[in-house]
Amino acid sequence: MNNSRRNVLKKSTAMAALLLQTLTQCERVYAYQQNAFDAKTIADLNKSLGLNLPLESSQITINTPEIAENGAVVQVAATTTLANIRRWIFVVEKNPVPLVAIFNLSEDLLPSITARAKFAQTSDFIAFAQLADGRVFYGKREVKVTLGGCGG
Amino acid sequence: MNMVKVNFIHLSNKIRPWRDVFVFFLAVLLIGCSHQSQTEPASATFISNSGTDAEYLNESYLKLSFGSSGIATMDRLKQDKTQAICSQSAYEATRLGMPLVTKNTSNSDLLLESLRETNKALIFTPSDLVYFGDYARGEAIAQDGRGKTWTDSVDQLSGGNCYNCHQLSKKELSYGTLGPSLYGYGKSRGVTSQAIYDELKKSPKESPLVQYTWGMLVNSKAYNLCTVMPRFGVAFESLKGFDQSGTKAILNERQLQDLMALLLDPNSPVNRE
Amino acid sequence: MSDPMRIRLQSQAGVTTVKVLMSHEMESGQRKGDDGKIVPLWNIQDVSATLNGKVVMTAEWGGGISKNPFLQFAVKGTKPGDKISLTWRDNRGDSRTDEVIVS
Amino acid sequence: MYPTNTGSIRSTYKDAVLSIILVALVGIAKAQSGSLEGLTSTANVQKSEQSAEQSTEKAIAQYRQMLQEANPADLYVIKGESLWNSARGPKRRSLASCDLGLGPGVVKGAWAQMPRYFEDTQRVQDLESRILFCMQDIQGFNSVDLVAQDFNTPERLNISLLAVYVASESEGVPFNVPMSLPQEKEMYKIGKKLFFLRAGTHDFSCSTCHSETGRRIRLQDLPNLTTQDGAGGAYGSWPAYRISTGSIWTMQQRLSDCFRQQRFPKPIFASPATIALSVYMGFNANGSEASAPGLKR
Repeated sequence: MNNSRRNVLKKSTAMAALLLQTLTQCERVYAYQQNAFDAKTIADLNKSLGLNLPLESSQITINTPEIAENGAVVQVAATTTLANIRRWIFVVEKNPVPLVAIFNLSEDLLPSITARAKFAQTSDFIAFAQLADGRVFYGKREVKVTLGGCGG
Repeated sequence: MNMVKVNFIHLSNKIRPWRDVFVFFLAVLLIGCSHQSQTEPASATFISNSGTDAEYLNESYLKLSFGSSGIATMDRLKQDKTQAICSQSAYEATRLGMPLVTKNTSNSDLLLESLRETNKALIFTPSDLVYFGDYARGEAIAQDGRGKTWTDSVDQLSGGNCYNCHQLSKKELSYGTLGPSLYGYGKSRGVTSQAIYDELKKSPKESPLVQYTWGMLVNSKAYNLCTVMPRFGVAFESLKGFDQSGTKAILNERQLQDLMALLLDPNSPVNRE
Repeated sequence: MSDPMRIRLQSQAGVTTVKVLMSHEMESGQRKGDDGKIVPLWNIQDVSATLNGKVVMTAEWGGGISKNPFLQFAVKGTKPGDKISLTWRDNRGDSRTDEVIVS
Repeated sequence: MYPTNTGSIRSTYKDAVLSIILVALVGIAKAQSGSLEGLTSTANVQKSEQSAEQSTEKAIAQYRQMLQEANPADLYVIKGESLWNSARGPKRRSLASCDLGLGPGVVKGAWAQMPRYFEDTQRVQDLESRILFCMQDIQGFNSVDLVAQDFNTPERLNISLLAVYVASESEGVPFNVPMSLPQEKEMYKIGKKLFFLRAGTHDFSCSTCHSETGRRIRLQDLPNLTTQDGAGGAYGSWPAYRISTGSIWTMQQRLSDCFRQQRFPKPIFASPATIALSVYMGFNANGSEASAPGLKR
């Protein structure tokens, strides 16, 4: 247990360093993590992003609609009172590609991000928050996707 | 799609062959307007076929504005008497708008009664007196809102559109409110056990509930002449006296039986918690 | 080639809220077209925001972001006259940059 | 069984006569279904349904409100504005001199007074048919070809972009659709008649869904287009961005798809019937503020 936690920390710190490097070098901003967007499950996604054992946190607030009348556009927002967040990872659990977006935040940003995601079906929306020290927490909320219109 | 190519745009200060046609057309409309007849045209006429009376939305106007597309042909705009009388009464009932032309009200109770009878006569009895099918299939039909539009094909089975207007189960949140809730339809009408349901299946002719439910599905207009609910079991074009080769009702017999099961089977989502 | 973004700013006490709409199809790579074939993935992959030339946010997006994407974030320590710039680049190599001035 | 129009009867002479018809209709319905309705005890069921319904509606309202903050339609308004000012068509001219009713080149507030009668074409025109006219007259486009095309062809999509731009320039302006000329009155009457025309395989008319307040189809609220509020909110919010198609739909396209689902034949683009319906809705909306571009499911 301790061992694995240390590993996580090590990995995460390494990643935080990488992230900082990215943020300071404009030219190298585009380092698209294709394998994370290839992941079909949360487990695979966490593996590819190095997010082992994230903990659910009440300090993360998710703002999503309870019901979406069209899954094509659902506004999703996350904010947190956790200090020093450096990264938001937005995930729609039941989508064929669960990873929706990764946002890397500098210290100049408030810890809130709003975006709009596609929901293939009723699913949890999960927002992972990665802190400067590498720790990862998450919050989640279900969005029910309904059928609208005349169905014709 | 065999739409007519029509020019609705008229250039000023140029030679415009269309303009003359249009001015004539407009004149026709205006004449139609100024001569507001005080007498009702032939009863149950909403669209005039005289082609001159704009007040009665003449057929040539519709021909100028609509075109056959796929299975949705211009024949669809020809009304049967039920459609015509119900168009007229709704038209006259609106509060907002322009002053209404006073109508001769020869649409007597007798006429309404006879139209209702006409519709009642179209309620058929299912073959071998089988009124009930499978509620799971019924649920799928209730969810399905497709069929009969210009983007649908002629041999495609139509859906029932039920959830568009009715609540039917607890689980489906996306339901309309144009019609009353049908959640608990069978249960609240006494079909509380499999035994009672089996009894209905055994002697459907003796059950007013079965006869009424079947009748509403096949031809709702037999009960409430101007209800917004379609006549699901009636190939009603035949009423209108023009050829409709291959015309089918919205739902076939088996689909109607499946909807009966959806409404009355105690195990269906309609009658479960 | 690419259509302009629509960027709206709201500033209060040195914090500027940035609301961006981007014009993009965002094909998920999951959808079947009219011909029954899968419409290939076509999405914005990278987004970055700068304040007076300094990167304040970067993002990586997949096909799960909705068509005509919306993004909102808030930058601290802004003052009138500051320049906020946004850039996106998609998987076909198209890109677009638009900038606005904090008022 | 079903709601009828009894709620809207006034005690004028003609309506009194009409009420006889309606009472007869309701009476027939009651006589037929009354005994079976007696079997029901739905009061409790209905109470719990109501609260479930309310919470669903609240959740949907929340969903919509979140999206309303930033309407993708704005992206298309920008495109439409640049199209309006671009030299295009065989004559390589812009639409800057197009007269939308308030004089050549006046876009601001013009849509709030449309449809209206135009002297130069001697007909009542709605937003799209007027744009079509300007495209032919000023830019040299062939309107007959454009009418025959689908909504999704490039130049027809351009008409939608132009329409959403023009409409957006009336945002917040109260509708004042003119109704003084005989041609305008005529179109109103025809539009109203069409609105109530029940036909087709399903017996549907526009009024089937749009003549009562507070109803919905599936989860969509249905505007009552016979009232100022209903017509103002609905007519006044198209052209709109449709989430389901990810594109701008104009009122012409909205009407076309309504007719499709009504199981009617296909309305011809910019045809007299479609304009007449817009006259009916537009005049009913008078006094309400234009809110286009809207955001729709």
